Amino acid sequence: MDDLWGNIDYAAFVGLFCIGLYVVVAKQNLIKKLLGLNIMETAVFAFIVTSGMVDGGTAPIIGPGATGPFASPLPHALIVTGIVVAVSITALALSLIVEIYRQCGTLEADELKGAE
Amino acid sequence: MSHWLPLAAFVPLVAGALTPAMARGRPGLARGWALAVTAFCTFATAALTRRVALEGPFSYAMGAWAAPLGIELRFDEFSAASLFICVIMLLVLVYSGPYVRRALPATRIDWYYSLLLINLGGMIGFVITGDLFNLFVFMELVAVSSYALVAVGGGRTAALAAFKYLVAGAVSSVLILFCIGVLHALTGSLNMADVARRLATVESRPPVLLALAGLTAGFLVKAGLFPVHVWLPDAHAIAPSPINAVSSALVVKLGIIGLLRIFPLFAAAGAVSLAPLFEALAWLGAISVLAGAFFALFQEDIKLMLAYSTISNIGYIVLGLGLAGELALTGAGVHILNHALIKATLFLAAGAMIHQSGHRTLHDLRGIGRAMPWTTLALLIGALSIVGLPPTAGFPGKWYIALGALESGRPGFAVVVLVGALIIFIYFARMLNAFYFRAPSHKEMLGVSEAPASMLGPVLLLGALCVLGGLLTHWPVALIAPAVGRLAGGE
Amino acid sequence: MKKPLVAVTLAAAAVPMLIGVAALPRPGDPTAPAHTHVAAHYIEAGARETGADNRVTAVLLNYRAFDTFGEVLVIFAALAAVIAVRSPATPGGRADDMPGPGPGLPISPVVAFIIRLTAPFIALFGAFVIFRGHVSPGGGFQGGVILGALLVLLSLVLGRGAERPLLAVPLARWLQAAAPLAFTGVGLLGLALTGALLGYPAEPERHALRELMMITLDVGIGIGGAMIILGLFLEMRGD
Amino acid sequence: MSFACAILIFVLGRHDFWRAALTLGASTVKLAIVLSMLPGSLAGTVYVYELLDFPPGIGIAFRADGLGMFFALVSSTLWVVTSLYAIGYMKGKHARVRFFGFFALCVSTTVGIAFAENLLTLFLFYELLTVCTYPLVIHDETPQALKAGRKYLAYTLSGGALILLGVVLVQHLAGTLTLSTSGVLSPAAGRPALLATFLALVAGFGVKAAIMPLHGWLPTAMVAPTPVSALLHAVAVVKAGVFGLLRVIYNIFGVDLLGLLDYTGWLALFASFTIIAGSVLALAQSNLKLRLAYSTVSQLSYIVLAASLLTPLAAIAAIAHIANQAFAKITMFFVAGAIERTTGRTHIFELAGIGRVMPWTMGAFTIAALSFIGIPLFAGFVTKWFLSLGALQAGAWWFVLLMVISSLLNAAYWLPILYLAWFREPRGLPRGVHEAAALLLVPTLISAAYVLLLGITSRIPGMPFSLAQAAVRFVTGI
Amino acid sequence: MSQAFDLVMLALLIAMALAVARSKDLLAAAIIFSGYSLVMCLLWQHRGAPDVAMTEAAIGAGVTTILVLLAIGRTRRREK
Repeated sequence: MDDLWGNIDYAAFVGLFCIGLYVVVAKQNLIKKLLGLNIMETAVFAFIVTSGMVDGGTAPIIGPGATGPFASPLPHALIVTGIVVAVSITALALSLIVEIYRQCGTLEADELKGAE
Repeated sequence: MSHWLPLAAFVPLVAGALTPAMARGRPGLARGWALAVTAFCTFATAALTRRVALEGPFSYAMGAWAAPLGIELRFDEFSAASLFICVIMLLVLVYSGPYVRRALPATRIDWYYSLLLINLGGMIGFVITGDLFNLFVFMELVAVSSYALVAVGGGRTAALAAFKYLVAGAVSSVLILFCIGVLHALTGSLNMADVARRLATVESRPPVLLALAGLTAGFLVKAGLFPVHVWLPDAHAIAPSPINAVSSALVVKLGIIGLLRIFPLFAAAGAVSLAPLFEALAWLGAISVLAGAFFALFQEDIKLMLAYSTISNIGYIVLGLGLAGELALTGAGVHILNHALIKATLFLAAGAMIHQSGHRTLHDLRGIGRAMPWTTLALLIGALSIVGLPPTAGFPGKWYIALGALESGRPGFAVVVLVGALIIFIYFARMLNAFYFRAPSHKEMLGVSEAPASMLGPVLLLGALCVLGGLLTHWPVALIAPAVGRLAGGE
Repeated sequence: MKKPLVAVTLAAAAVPMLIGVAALPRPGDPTAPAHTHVAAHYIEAGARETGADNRVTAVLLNYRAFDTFGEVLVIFAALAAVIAVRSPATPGGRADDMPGPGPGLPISPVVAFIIRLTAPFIALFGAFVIFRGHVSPGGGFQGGVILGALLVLLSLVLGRGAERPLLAVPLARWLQAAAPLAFTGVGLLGLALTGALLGYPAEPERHALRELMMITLDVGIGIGGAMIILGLFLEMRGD
Repeated sequence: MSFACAILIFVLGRHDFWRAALTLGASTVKLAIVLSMLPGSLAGTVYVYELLDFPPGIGIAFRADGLGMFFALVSSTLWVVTSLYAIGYMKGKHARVRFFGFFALCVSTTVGIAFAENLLTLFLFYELLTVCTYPLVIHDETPQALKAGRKYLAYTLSGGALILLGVVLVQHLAGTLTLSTSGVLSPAAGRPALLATFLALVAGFGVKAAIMPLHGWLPTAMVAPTPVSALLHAVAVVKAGVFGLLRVIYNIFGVDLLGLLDYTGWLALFASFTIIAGSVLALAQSNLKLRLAYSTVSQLSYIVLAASLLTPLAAIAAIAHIANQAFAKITMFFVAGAIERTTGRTHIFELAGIGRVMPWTMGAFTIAALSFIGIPLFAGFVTKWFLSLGALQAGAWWFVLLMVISSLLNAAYWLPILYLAWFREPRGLPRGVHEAAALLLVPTLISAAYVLLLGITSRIPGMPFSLAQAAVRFVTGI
Repeated sequence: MSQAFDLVMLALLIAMALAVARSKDLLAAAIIFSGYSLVMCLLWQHRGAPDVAMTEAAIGAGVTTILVLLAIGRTRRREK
């Protein structure tokens, strides 16, 4: 338990991840599911960014004369990429949602199952 | 350094991005362009495969940055799957010509080819990369283009099927990314070989276990194994037929190749043992073999039937991985390649039937064997292969997996392999019955004409490859033998 | 899904994850592997090896440029996907069968005025973010998104059709592919100069060239990003 | 060889004449090829031909040893005869291209089975045979035929799966699949594993060999056209099952190992039960073809029984009976088909006096029936004689008793037919019914002549019986 | 200060995520999600990741929200 308290940040992100997962699996509305997916994604991003944090560190922008410690740039670069991937998926999902609504007139997964 | 390696992934991706700009409103040009690019990739991957056969695995440092700093591309024996990917994609492109002309609005065709090329580039990148995060990026590239291609044909449920696929795929991707993050936090590296080395000294067990379990679960969802397969049947049955061939033959295999990539990471890790995981995989695979085949029995829609058979065959491969002996792994490896050929044959042939006749259930398609003899012949060969009748391509995989089950002293799994094959035989017998021996349900069925040459050609060629793939089994077996040895020896 | 199943799924996810992350190195611990291995090299030698003060940019455009290449294609694929899955425009007007409220977020005249007023400054800021990416926070993507947001805002303010000249299609499609094009140019140049795809010349006398190559990538990503964001927006709005 | 012919048939088959010529030509050429190999084979040469190295270590390879030669000879001889008959029988029926195409395929797979060098090749052709016969069984495409086809597939495919399991087990235990005279398995593998292998292989091949209780498909499959029934029962399918069993007993396990293991006692028990029960069931049938079918079930078990005795004399009986039963049974089927085609009658009670109208046809039937009963000078007697000797050699006197009972039962169900046909007045036959058409009659007579020949010439060297003896030498090394 | 600030931020994030999950009004959920993204930005900025924060502000809070709003505009606003 001490470990978990020491890593309370990580625990919080796991919490966010699970809230997102809950929305994805338990909510019927497709847009809601998508928001849940985004919550999961940001939770993971936050987790990875945090793993690059360093005590008393600053941003890894190291001009002449800057002094450390610096946060690790690698997770940051990954997450910039990750965010772009996430928005791509969101955009595609939204256009699918619009299509589904146009064809079926509803966005509730349980009603769609009947409409299939 | 051989530049074929990065270019094999780089070229189709750039070409995919340029397709809409170059070939705006000119479907013929878009197709020609895509064909040319894919032909280039086929050539490149063939050269690479030849090299790996002669010299063993080799690497390429992107941007000349040595391994842990930059991204390492690594072409090993399993990467030879890229050659199969290219060949099948080439045939799918040839086949797509007449298909999309009827099935898609003209304004979408260039985007369709663009997405296919991006899909191709993503798959090649996925199998050749030696870097965990790069693997994730290519996985997403494949995923985004696949989601879209599933829905590209339109139709009432296509968007819904694609959305389901997207949610399942995205959740698994997030999980995989999370685990990559855990591995990075543990080792500070993303290069696979480097991570494997550094994991050996990591002492705390729970995170390593978490990463292993999470990655495995994530890739199993991508592969469409039984309990987590729910997205697969719809996505594979509703999409346009050429896309079925790509997604069922190739895209789901990436989940398996992902597994093959991550196991070596943990092989040297002192903190975890892979044995319980393999045990679980064997059971999951066996269940999937039977469940997939069982569900397939009850499908009337020919494409749904094929989709469930994919679940069953993925089960075979996972079973082979789980048994983890040298023979079983050989079986799994060979089946990854051969199932791609078989499933592409089946989906393209079925697609040609649906395209020509406008019907898609077994009942409606009765008597089509007489109207489209060549297509049905190819379908027949594919069916015999998927059952695993020697000497077709489906046989060696099952043979080695069954031997592997005995080798590891678990004959029960060998029985599963055979029972699965038997069930598959039953539903393909149903299919052939309908095509050849039942009186047509629709009078006009006998007037249906054979598919146009550019659809028939790929179908027949793939049918021939199904037989050749079986006859020339020693070639892939010899090719992947070193990789299998490493994998089996590393436990 | 049934409630118990949801609970089981959540528990199956949460419990192992909590146990797992609890045993990770404490965040912020400078001796954690995440800081001592590759990252240390980036921080220590990054300026020498890439010329970028902003090490994130150094990683994005230099050490791991191939990831970034994949990333620009992902968002391009998203655009292609969105275009490919939308149903064809119905003749005689757009999406007549669409139930529900029409599109549009009504914008008050005051806001519109403010947007018009600030547009040049936003554009300047976006360009700044793109070009200064290697010495300060920012880079191609961030700047591109800012520009893209600006275009979106302008299209909202100026009304439908205002973006037409910009999207006078053949050109737009080339611009949407700007990022992969930039990568091709820079990548092949690197291949010619260093013998590795996406390599950068390291000799001191070629530092200017190296900087130019990175800025080219940034600009390409920026233009491509902005155009794709605009394209996504227009598609979603239903034009 | 006949594979190529099958393809030609599919391609050229639109023309009646070419199809007939091809079928006949190919069957004759094939017989000639097999015959040309005969002298060498008798002299002890073994022809080996490796087709390709399929999965590493296990090739698809052919080898013509004595037993294989024997089986190939029987089936290619019968192919010629059956082809001739089928051309006559199928005249004017539908889908003849498909029929003859698959017919040729069946025979080529049968020869493939005969010449298989290893168990995998054997299995491959065995499964192909299943696939090829399926279209023949359901040829009529009636719901009944389709149902029979389904049953046939269900049985044989389950059997095939079991065989594959056995093949995998053999590969695992022995490391090789090559058939050898002394067997490839050794006692070192342990009893449970050996038992599993034996069960899998025997049950698998037993399906096609129609050992009870695995015989269910056979009577149902009688809905097929008569040449197909002939093919199923006399030549290809059931004999393939029996042949597989012989291979398993002699070449995979080997006589010595089985002698150690005493599994064959159980097999013999099953076979004995089948002999009796099959005969009893045959008695109960009134449809001629069904009676023939149950008689087949019973007769096949002679072979299995003989093989499971594991003595040299019994082995001779087993192999010789492959030929004896094949020729006699095919004769009977030809007759049944000829009667059905000519008069439309299928039931035994309708056959009164038919011998007067169709003397030649019924004459052939009589020869075959007498052979089955085991009258000396006819082929069936030879089998029973050696089987009895073999049983005595094995010290199992009660099998001799079994033989006697079975002969009596045979007599009980064949003799009434003969009586009806010859000694009763024809009733209700339409006028103008005469002898069957020449194309139907000639093959019938040829095969009947063979039955006589097989019995009479059993002591003359160079004739089939001596070949069987040669085969035994090859197979068992005794 | 850092520790307290972090804890407040984390609590805020969880609260907002729960609000997104509970809200029946999709428009409200989308706006709250946008706020959630902005809080995430602040957290990252605070942890020495200005690049990521900037990207998230522009894309996560900006573009994503706008796209979701457009989609809601073309479908329906309330969840059943």
